[in-house]
This record gives sequence, structure tokens and C-alpha cells, in this order.
Amino acid sequence: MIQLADAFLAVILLSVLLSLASNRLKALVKIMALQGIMVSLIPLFLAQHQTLEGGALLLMQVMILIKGLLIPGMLFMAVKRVSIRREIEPIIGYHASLFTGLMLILASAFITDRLQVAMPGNQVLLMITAITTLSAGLFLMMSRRKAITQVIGYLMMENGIYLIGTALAKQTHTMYVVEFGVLLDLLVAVMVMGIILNNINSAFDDVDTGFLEELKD
Amino acid sequence: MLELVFIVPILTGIIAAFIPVQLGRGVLLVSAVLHLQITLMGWLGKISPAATGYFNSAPEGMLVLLVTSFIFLFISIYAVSYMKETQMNNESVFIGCMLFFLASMSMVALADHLIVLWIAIEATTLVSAPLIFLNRSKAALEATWKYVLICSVGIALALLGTFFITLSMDLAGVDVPLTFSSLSAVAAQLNPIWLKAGFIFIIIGYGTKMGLAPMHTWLPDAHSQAPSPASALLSGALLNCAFLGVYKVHTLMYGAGMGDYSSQVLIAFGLISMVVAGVFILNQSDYKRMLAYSSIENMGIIAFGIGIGGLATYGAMLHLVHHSLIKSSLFLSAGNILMGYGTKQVKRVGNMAQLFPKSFGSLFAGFAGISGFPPFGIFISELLIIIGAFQSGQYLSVTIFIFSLVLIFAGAARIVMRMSFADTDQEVLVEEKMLRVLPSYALLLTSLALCVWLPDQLYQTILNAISVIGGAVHG
Amino acid sequence: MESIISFGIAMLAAPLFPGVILKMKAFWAGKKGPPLLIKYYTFFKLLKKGSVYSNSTTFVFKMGPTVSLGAAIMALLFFPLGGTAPILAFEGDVILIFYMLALGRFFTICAALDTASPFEGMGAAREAYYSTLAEATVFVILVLFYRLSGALSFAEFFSGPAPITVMGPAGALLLLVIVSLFMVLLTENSRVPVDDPATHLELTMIHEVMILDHSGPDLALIELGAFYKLFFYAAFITHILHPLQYGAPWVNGLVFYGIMALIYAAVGLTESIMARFRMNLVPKFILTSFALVFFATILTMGVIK
Amino acid sequence: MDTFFLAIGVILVAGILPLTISRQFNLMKSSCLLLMAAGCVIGLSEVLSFLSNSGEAAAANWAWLQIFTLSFKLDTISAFFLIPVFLISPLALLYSFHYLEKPEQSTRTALNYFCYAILVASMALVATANNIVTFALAWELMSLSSFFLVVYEYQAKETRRAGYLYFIFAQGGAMFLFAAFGLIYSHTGSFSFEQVAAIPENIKLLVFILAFIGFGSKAGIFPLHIWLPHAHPAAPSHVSAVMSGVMIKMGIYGIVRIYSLLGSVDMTFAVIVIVAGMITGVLGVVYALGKQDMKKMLAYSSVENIGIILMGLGIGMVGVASGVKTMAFFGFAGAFLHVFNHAIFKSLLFMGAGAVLHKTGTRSINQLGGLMKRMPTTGRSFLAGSIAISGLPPFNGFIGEFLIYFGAFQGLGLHGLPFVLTTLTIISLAVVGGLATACFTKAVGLAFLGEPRSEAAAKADEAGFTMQLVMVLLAASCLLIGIFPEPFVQLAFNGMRDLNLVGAADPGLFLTLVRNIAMTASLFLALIIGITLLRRMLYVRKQVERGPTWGCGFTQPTVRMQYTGTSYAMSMVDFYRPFVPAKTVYSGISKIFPGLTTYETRVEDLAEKYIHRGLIRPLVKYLHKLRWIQHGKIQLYIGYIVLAIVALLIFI
Repeated sequence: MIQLADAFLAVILLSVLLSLASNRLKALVKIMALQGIMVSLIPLFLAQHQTLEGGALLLMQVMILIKGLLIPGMLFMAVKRVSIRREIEPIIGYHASLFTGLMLILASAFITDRLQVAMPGNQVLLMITAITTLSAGLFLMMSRRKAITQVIGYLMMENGIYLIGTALAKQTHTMYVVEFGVLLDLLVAVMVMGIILNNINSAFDDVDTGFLEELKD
Repeated sequence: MLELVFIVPILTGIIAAFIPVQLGRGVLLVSAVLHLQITLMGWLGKISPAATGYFNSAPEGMLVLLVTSFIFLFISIYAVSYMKETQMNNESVFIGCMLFFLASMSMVALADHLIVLWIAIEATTLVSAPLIFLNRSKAALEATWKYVLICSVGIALALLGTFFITLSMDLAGVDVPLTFSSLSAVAAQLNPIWLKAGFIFIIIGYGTKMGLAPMHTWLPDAHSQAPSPASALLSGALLNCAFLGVYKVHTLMYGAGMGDYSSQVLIAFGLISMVVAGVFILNQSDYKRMLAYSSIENMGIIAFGIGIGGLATYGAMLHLVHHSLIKSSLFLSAGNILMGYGTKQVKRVGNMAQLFPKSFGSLFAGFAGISGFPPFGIFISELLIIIGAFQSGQYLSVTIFIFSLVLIFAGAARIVMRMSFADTDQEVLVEEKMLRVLPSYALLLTSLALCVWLPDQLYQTILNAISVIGGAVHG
Repeated sequence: MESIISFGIAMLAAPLFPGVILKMKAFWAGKKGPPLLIKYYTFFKLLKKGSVYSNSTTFVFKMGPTVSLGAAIMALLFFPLGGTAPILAFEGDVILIFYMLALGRFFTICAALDTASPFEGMGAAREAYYSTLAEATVFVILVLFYRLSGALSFAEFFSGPAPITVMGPAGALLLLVIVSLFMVLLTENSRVPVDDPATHLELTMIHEVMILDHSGPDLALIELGAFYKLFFYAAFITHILHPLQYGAPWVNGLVFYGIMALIYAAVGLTESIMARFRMNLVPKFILTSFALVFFATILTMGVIK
Repeated sequence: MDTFFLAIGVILVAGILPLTISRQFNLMKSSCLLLMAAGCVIGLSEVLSFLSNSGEAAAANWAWLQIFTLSFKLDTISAFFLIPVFLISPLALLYSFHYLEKPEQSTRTALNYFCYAILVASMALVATANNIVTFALAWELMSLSSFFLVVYEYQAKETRRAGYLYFIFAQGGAMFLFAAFGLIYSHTGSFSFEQVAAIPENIKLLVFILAFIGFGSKAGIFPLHIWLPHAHPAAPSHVSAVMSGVMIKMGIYGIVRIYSLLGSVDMTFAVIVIVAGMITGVLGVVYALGKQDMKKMLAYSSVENIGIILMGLGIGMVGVASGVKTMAFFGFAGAFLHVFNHAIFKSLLFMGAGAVLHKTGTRSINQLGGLMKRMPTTGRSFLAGSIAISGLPPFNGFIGEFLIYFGAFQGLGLHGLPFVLTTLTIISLAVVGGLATACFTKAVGLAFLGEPRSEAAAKADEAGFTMQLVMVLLAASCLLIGIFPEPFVQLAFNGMRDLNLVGAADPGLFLTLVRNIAMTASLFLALIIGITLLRRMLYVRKQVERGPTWGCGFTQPTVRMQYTGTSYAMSMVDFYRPFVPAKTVYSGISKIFPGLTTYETRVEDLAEKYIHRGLIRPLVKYLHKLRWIQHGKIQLYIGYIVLAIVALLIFI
């Protein structure tokens, strides 16, 4: 079981790296769908989550549905509608991004190593993956020009946070609220962002954030 | 059932979406009155939260709730007239979102559970986004985008911080409900490292929402682009709600014996916010942005005051109340000016003293108030904070604090004087309607009245709120 | 009674001494010069005349002579002339006296400006300028005298048990004072090298140009005031030079007027051997006097404990 | 104390009433005036009776906002500083009756009166405030209301600028005060003024410096004076009269109060005050000399007089510090009396300048002239005020200066630093006195005497009745105090009773001195009258003619050839060159037949120049560079958040 979990985590890490290197938006959305499903499944393989209750299972299914289908589907539609395929000239290039991704993994490993003492259980890889995903999401938001990519970055960040949450927290009474919170957040936030994206597209004929730099001092 | 304070606006908000706009305006007003009534009943102790695991009536929350409810009433009066005159085309969205906004903020004020608080704050972002986007202009779009994205990132980090706090519980083997009220009782047992980490992420997260520099970047855009009643609400109420989140975690830190650390962080953020606000208020060309930066400044002052501790905490809490009253009044005045002159540019507005006397009065009085002149309350709160800072021996901080106050005053005075007295070739487009002028005066008068006579209950509540972090008043 | 007589004599004798100056100058120029009593003659001649007033002037113009004369008389009232006790004296009178003289100057200047004449304005500006500097010198002298005598009154400076004099213990310092006071005398009374009362070019005058429009008895009063002022300063120097404590008042008086004559002669000598300074050198001249007394005052910090 | 609050109440009513009846213009003005006069008379009688009885200080306390007390105390120091407040305020208001005479601006006039009443009331409260919060409250109210009074004529750009500058200095100064108060509180743990003396010595010095800067920015101590020459000319003249005559004295009051509260006998305090006083006095008067704008000149002259007052206080402090009682006593008494005297003649002069401005429309001395004939009352009063402010006997200005001189001379017996300080003070006083004479001969001689230099000046006529009345009253009191100084000196004497450090000195010496001066002054007057009579006699049956001024051979003199203020003052200003930068604009002569050429010399304020050039401009420049952070790029905004986290995590 543990090995399977590690495999899943490896896939997630890979998806992170892929997303950093990808310049095609459709592919990016697909990667995100995959990542979402993987992330949702992780709790199944964790030691402290062995005894899954009915409620948790249900929640997990909803999660897979939203993270794997609903949101990617929406993003996919958005990509189609704005009829752009590529991210143009990211602020930080793809190779550099990839390199940064690797660095992030290293950094995450370092941080995890430092945190070892204070952590429950022994999920080193999970922690590394989580921090990497989180920071890569932030990185994506900071380094890309298209608004849609930034939403994807946000999603990735949320995935990371969810992973950290599952990694760190015990399956206690609080957990449902946590997962519910994440879901609610994702759903509504991304929907709102989707609406805005749509508006940005119709207002500027593009979703390039270069158009969104008018308000300044 | 104090939960009614957010249930009622949700219901009326839904209703407003389905009925004709004329009725919707009535619904807005009725809900505002109803909300204030429920709040007051809560204050009088007639009703208290039912879902005690999730909500409670903590003093600081009740304070924020009262302020929110109070200014909402006046803002809604203003909004009714505003809607009529601006011929807003999506009025039902506006009314609905205003009510939802009120609901989410009330929920923040009552929230006791960490996650509920987080959800409520996230909800404020989402329901206020349409308010900012109401004008549907490109600039509004940009502001909304920045608002939603930056705040979402911030709040996601706050969620992470919340996780860390639960982790600190788990590691310490403490098994209590995840509520502030129960946590603060056992704060000393929590794992300090993870509590600290939690605090960092939460202050960054909620601090983003509160407008602390350097996470404030969305604020001037959003506050200047939103229609004025919404800006008033954003500045006067929402920032307080975010502050509530920061404050509650600070109390935990204090309880855990790490108050020094969190105080230092709050002081640092406070001062950075003030300096940044000062930088941008100097030579600001857009008066709504000026007000927005002034909100950043005042949030900085509050954070600073809380961080200083002692007498300054009382000052900070008073500052919160008075800032809400005065700043929302100022935003309402700004709305009138925008309608009258049709521009947000400072250099095109002028001679208000003659052309726009009523708004001039409220603008200038508000400016005097926000700059700390008596008879408005900020005079007292700033004095207390300065005195408190000296008492705690933070000489360097208080120097920066005073320096930025003067800097901001210099910048704001220039703008306000230019608008009030300088010549203009601009014609006044809209007359000053009583209904739009009175609310800003009423809010100012309230600040003034609270400076003459502070109800004992309010005083006691503030004392209860600050006693948790060792704040007290002597003499 | 003694005081009043002494004062009366001074009042009458004051116009005599400027004649000494003229004689001295004539002597050095190898001329015969005007008679010694020339100033009396001109004074009475002026009194007999009428006056022409400028259309521009107001009552201030007429107050100029009155107040300046009054101030000069006040100064003499407080001065222990020839070793006799002054008619009036109290602690602090020196300050009052010098401010009285300033009041006289105030009105002289205003009277000059009242004529709307550019030349008189010029003179007024110079008068105002130089007197601000001279005033500083005078007050440093007072500081020094206070250090020496612990008093603030002419009477106590010169007629007490330990009068201030070059013969006294701090004589060396007082030499500096005498020099500087002499310079102040030249400045305040518009003598060469600061000012030349005998020149023909209005542009280069100070005091004379200010009173161009005064005529008749008004001019006479101004002249009288000027004699008294000069007399006052000369008497000041005289007392420092020599303590008049011979017991018998008439001996005192004789010595006093003898030394006075010498001082006037010195003024005449100065006027004979020096030319008038360029205007921009005058401030330096006055500052020199200031520096001298200031130096003396600093020295007292060491000398007198 | 009740009577005092009654007075404040009446004054406030006087302010509020005009707002309600602003339509009836004259009714509004006269009712406000009557009420103000009533309030002030009540207040004045209370204060004077308090001063003349040797009663205990009266106090009143109210609880305010749960944690504060509004605490007031009327001791002799407050009482003394209240005299100018209650004396000048109604007079200036009376003056404004004919000064503000545009019925179409009735609302604005009403607002002006409202702010005026608030200002008067808040000044009275400042002088009686007895704890930190009360003081700060009254102080800020005073700043705010006076700001509104300054921007009364806001249409003029200059006025707006002046108001802005004043506002900044008022608030900045208040912040220093708050800091001083904070420091006090941090050591006493109480808002009250009572325990201030208990704080440690080194902290006392810091408190004093902070408070000195705070109060100094209100009083106009160099280089914190730069708002003064802008704000006073900009304000309507009755307001400048009160601001210059009374309000800036509240800064002096603050310094005296904090000194008395601290109760420290450290020489350092004295050094600070005296050095500030000397610089302020000398530079103030030199700038006054260099300014051709009449009200600006008066404003700088206020700076100068603040310098004189500070020198007096400083002499007093040296006396206290070195234990020379007479010196302390005379220093403080002189400063106190000068506060009172300056209130009288400075408001008189501002009113005179206001009357001139009102009738000619110009404040520039170079445009005036010959007004003594056209505005005889104003001219004569202004002359009296000028003599008084130059500190010349037999007017009141001399009395205060004399006491300061006398105090300073007492200190000459000391050794070391005190000796140097007192010597320098005496020299400064002498220089200031001389220059003040030069400055005010310029004002009188060029604006009121000679021939008019412009059309407007030639057409001027006498000011309105109330304006004349007030000026004559004030001018008469200048002379009166000069000739009968005893009761007024007694007043200053009583005012110092609660200045605990001084203690009771020998009143005998004091009174003899004052009587001597009074006697001399009367004698002098008699002498002048005598000479005048003599002069009359000499002119009996003499031929007296009128004719043109002797032009020294110039056949066609014009009025433009008269000496101007600039030419009069320039050589003197030149003497102080490095401290008084003068800027000359000269177009030069380039052609054989020169066309229109201009030559203009302006005196710049050193403090203004360098504060602007050395502080404000670089500060704004560097802060402006920081504006980059709000560049609109959302990617970097998120970066800031990340940066903040990283920074905090590093410091964990």
C-alpha cells in the first residue's frame, strides 16, 4: 500500500514538473485534472487514514468529481472559448521554470528534513510533494502572463495545501470541516475566477494580464 | 439564535434577487434595520449564538459586529439614493451582494471555530467581488481580478496556517474543539513551533485581506473601483473582519507565551503599512485611492497598537471603531464628489467649499477626524497608542509611527485642501441630495458623540476584548 | 544743588566745544578758523529765522528735533558731570539712557523719511544701520562695566568709592574701552572718518543729509541736541580717563572741562589727519570697536574673579 | 473656576449664535461681538481677581470617556497668560466689525466668527488644562480652529499654501507634544501633570526638548517659524492680530508650563532656551527688515519678539540653575511682561496693517507712502505701536525688555557658561533692539510718511470707526503701560507666583526700579512737552512757509525716487548675508539705448530654503522612488506575499 502511495506522489511531482514545462494550455488543464484526481486519492493510502468512514469516502468521491472533472472541464471550456493554445512568452522561460521546479523539490526536501522532528507519522515524500506543489503553484502564478494559467497555479497551490493538510492532520473530528472548506473554496473561488476570466476575455479579447496593469501609482 | 445576524441577510439577499428593484431597495433598508436590531439584542444579552461549537459572542467579535451593522445601516440609506441617481443597471445583483456581504461579515464577527472563521472570510471575498465589478469597466475588471486572486492566495495561506494550528494541537496531544474559545484555554500547551508557523501563515493570509503592507497591493485598486457604498463597506467593515482573524490568533500566541513574537510581527507590519501608505498618499492623484491608502494606514495603526500592548490596545480598539465610522463617511462623501464632478482626479476637483458645500463639510470634517483632530475619536486613539508605545519603550517604532503620521497628514491635507479650496473649471453635474449627504454626517456625528460619551457597555466590551492580551487602562 | 549747577553749566557749555574741534582743524590746516563761539552765533541766528516746511511732511517731521533734543538732555540728566552726583540716578539707568537716545534716533530717522527726499532716505538708512552696530558695542561696554563695578548706573560707575578708571586695577582693559568708545563717539555723532559734516556732496553724508529740510529754530534744536549728545559721549570718555575725586567741586569741574577740551581736540585731530571712509568700510570700523570691548570683556573672565 | 467656565460658555455661545442668524448680517456681527465681550469681561474679571488675591489655585475635574479626566486648573501662570486672551480677543472682534463688511459673505463671516470663538475658548482651555489629555485636546482644537481662520480667504493661492504650511506645522508640532506626553506618561503612569517632577533627570531633558520643539513650532522659534510669515499675512487682519498677539504665546505658555512642571534646575534647559531665543530674535528681526510685505514683516517681528521672550525665560532659567534669585526673577518677569505687551502692540500693528490693506489693497511697503495724512488715526496708532515694539521708552515695550536686561546683568557676576550666555544675551538684545528700530522706522517712515508711491495709496482714506476705535485704545494702552507700569509689572509679578522654582524675590527692588522708570518716563514726556512749548514760542511771529522738499539740485524729483523699503534695508540685511540669503534679479543693460530694465532684491528665509531643499525635496524624491512597488503587475504582487512569508519564516 505504502509503495502505491509513493507512486501516486511521484506522479503528482511529475505533474508539477510537467505543468511547469508545458506551454500548451489544453495539456496544462489535462495535467491538472490528473493531479487533482491523484491528490484526492492520496488519503486512501495514508496510515492514519486507514479506517475510512462512509462520510469521508463520500467526500472523497465528491472531491474527485470536482477536482478531476468539474474544474478542469470548466477550464477546458474557458481555454476553448478564448481560443488560445499557448502561453506566450512567460516571464520566466520554460527551461528555467523546469529548473526552478527541481530546485523547489530540493528546497522542499530540505525543509521537510528540517521539520522532521516536529512531524507526526513518517511521510517524508508526501511532505516534499506537498510543499513542492504549493510552491510550484505560487511560482506558476508569479511567472506566467495568462490569467488562465494563474488560475491553474492557484489550483495547484490549493492541491498542495490539501496535501499538507492530509499529511499533517490526524483523522479527527475536525477533518471533515477542513475538506469541506477546501472544496468550497476551490469551487466558488474558481467559479468566480472563471466568470472574471470570461469577462476579461470579452473586454480585452485576450486573457493576458499585460492588459491588467493599468491600475497603479 | 444570534446566528440570525447572518441568516437574515442571506434570506433577504436571496429574496431581493427575485423581486423588482424598487422593492429590493426597501428590502435592503429593512434588512439593515433588522440586522442592527438583532445585533443590539445580542449586545443586550437577549440572544446568544445557538451553535456554540462554531459561533460565540466574543467581545471583539461583538464590537466588530456592532460597527459593521451600524455603518451598514447608513450605507444602505445612502445606497438607496445612490442607486436611484446613478441608474445602476444591475441593481438586484448589487442589493443581493450587499446583503450577502453583510451576512458573511457578520459570520466572521461571530465565528469561533477556526475553519468557520476561515470560510466566512473567504466568503466575504467572493461575495464582494461582484460589488467591485459592478461598473463593468475595464478598470473595475482589473481591480476585481487582482482582488480575487491575491485575496484567494492569501486566504489559502491562512488555511494552511489553520492546519498548522490543528497540527500544534495534535502534536501536543491536546484534544479540544478547534475553536478559539477552547484553544485559548489550553494555548500554553500547544506545540510552540507549529503554533508560530500557524500564526505566520494566518497573519500573512488574513493580513492580505486586512490590507497590511506588503500584501496590501489589491486594496487601493479594489477600493477605488468599487461603487462608493461598496467601498465604504469594504473599508469600514471588511478590513475590521480580517483584523479580527489576525487578532484572534494573536490572542492564542499571547496565551501560549509567544506574545512578544507576534507583537513584534504586528508592529513591523503596522509600521510598514503606514510608511507605504504615506509614500502613496503623498502626491496621490486619485482621491478614492488616497482614501484607500489611508485605510491601509489605519489598519497599520491598529496592528501597531495591538502589537504595542497595554494602553495602546485600548487605543487600537477605539481606533477600529472610529476609523470605521469616519472612513465609511469619507467614502460616502467621495461618492458624492464623484457624482458631482464626474472624476476621481484630484486636480480636476476644486472649490468644493463653494460649489459643493455639504460634501465639503463632510469631507473636511472626515479628513480632520481621520488625521486625529478632536472632536473626533481618532485623536484619542492615536494619543493613546503613542503614549502606549512610549510606555513599552518602543522608541524607534514610535518615531517611525509619528513620522508616517505626519507624512500622511501632509499628503492628505494637500489633496483635501486642493479639492476644497482650489479653483476648478469643472462643472458640478449632480446636486447634493440630502439623502446622500446625511449618512456621512451621521457617521461623523457618531464618532463625535462617542468622543463625548462612550457607553459603558462599549467600554466594558473593549476592555474584555483586550484583557486577553494583557491590554488594560490605568489612570 | 551742586548737581543742578553742574548740569546747568554743561547745558550752557556744550556748544562751546564743537568750536574747539573747528579750531583744531583750522590749526592743522594752517588756517585761522572760525571763532571759538561760532556755534553760539549760528544757534542764535537760526533761532531768529522762520522755517520752510516741505509739502510732504507731517507732524512727525516737527517731532524729530524735539524728541532728539529731549533724549539728549535726558542723557545728561543722568550723568555725573564733573564728578558731581547726577540729578537723577537709579540702578539700571544706563539701559534707559541708551534706549532714550535710540528713541531720539527713531524720530530723527522718521522725520528724514517724512520729507520723501531720496537723499534723506539714504541718510536715514545709513544712520539706522550704523547705530545698530554701535549699540552692540555700547552694551558690551556696559557688560564690562557691570563686571567691574557691579552696578548699572552712571552715578555708581564714576562717582562711587571705586570709580571705573584707567588708573584703577583694570586699567589695561579700560584702555581698550576708551579706544572703542571714542570710535563709538565718532560714529554716533557723525564725525570723520564715519561721516563728514562739512562735505558738499549729499550722497556721502549721513547725519547732515537727514536734516536737510529742517530750517530755522527746528534746525537750532537739532544742533543743540547734537551738541549735547557729543558732550555726553565725551564726558563718558573723560570719566574713564580720569577719576574726578578731588573733593572740591570746582577743581573737579576744571579738570573735567580740561579733559573734555582735550577729547574734542582729539576729535578735531582725527578729522584733520583722516579722510572719510568709504561707506562699506564703516561697518568694519564699528565692528573693530565692538571687537575691542568684547575682547576686554572676555579678558575679565580671567582677570576678575 | 465656575466663573471661568461661564466665560467659556458665553464665548462658545457667541460663536454658535452667528451660525443661526447669519442672514441678518449686522445683527449677527453685533450680537457675536456683545456676547464675546461679555464672556471675555467675565473671564478677565475672574482672572484678574484671582491674580490680585493670593488664593490657592482653583481646579475642576470631570470624568471623561471612562478612563480620562478633563482636568482644569487655574493657577497664576495660566491666569497671567489668560489676560491677553480675554483682552485682545474681543478687541480684535470689534475691529472685524468694519473689517468684514461684505454682507454677501454672511455665511462665511458667521463661520469665521464660529471658528474665532472656538479659538478663543480653546486658548483659554489650553492655558488651564491640567493633564495630558485635556491639554492635547485643547491644543488640537486651537490648531484646527485657527487653521480655518487662516484659510478664510481661500480663493488666493497664497492663502491656501499658507494654510497648508500652517496645518503641517501645527500637526507636526502636536506630534512632538504627544511624544513628550508619552514619555511623561511612561514614567509617571498617569495622565496627570502633578507627578511630572518625579521622572528621572535625563528623561526630563528629553521631555523638555520634545516639548520645546512642539511648542516652538507654534510659537515660531527659528527654524520652526516658517509657517508664521505665510499664515499671518494670509489670515484676515483681526485673525492675524489674535494669532500673532495671543495664539503664538500659547507656545510660550507651554514652554513655561513644562519647565515649571519638570521642576528641574538643570543648566541645559537654560542653554537650549537662550540659544534658541538669540537665534530666533536676531534672525527674526533681520528677516523682518528684509521683507517688504507689511504683514510678513510683522510676522517676522513676532518671531523676533518670541526670541526676546525666550531670552527672558532663558535668563530666568540661568538664574534658577545658578541660584541667582534676582536674575531668575527679573528674567521671568521680563518675559511675562513682554508676552503681555507684545500681545497689545503686535495686535495693534496687525490691525494697522490690516486697515492699510483694507483701504489700499496692498501690503507692500514699496507701494505705500504718505498715509499719515490720509489715515491719520491709523497712522498715529501705528507710530505708537512701532515705538512700543522697538522697545523704546516711554512705551510699554521698553519695560519688558528692561527687566530682561536687568535680569541678564545680574548674571554677569557668574563664571563660565552662564556668564557667556548672559553676555551673549545682552548683545543679542542690543542688536535686536537696534534692528527693530531700523525695521519699524522703515515701516512707519516708508508706509505712512513721505509721498504715496502708488495710486491706491494716494486714494486711501481713513478706516472704519470700530477699527479706529480699537487701534486708538491699544495705542493708548501702549503709552499708558509705559508711563504707569507698576500695576502691570505687579501683574506679571503675581503671574509668576506659581512658578515654583523662582520663589519670592525682593519685591522692593523691583518696585523701586519700576517706579524709577515710570518717573523717568513721565519726566521725559514732560520734557518733550516743554520743548514743544518752547518750540511754539520760538515760532511765534515767525514766517512759516510751505514748499516742495529740497531736491539737492534735482529739478524734477518724482515720488518713485524715494527710498524704498528694499533700498532702506538692504545694506543692513547684507551685513547678515550668510544667514540671510538675498536673491537679486537684475535684467542688466545690453543695448546702447536701454529699454525696460528690472532690478529686484528678495530676501529668502534660510530655514525655509534649507528645510525645503535639504529635507522636504530629497525626502519626497526618495519616497517617490518607492512608489514603484505599486506597479500593477499581479505576478509581483503575489511575489510580495511569498517574500513576506519567507522573511517571517527566516525569523521564526
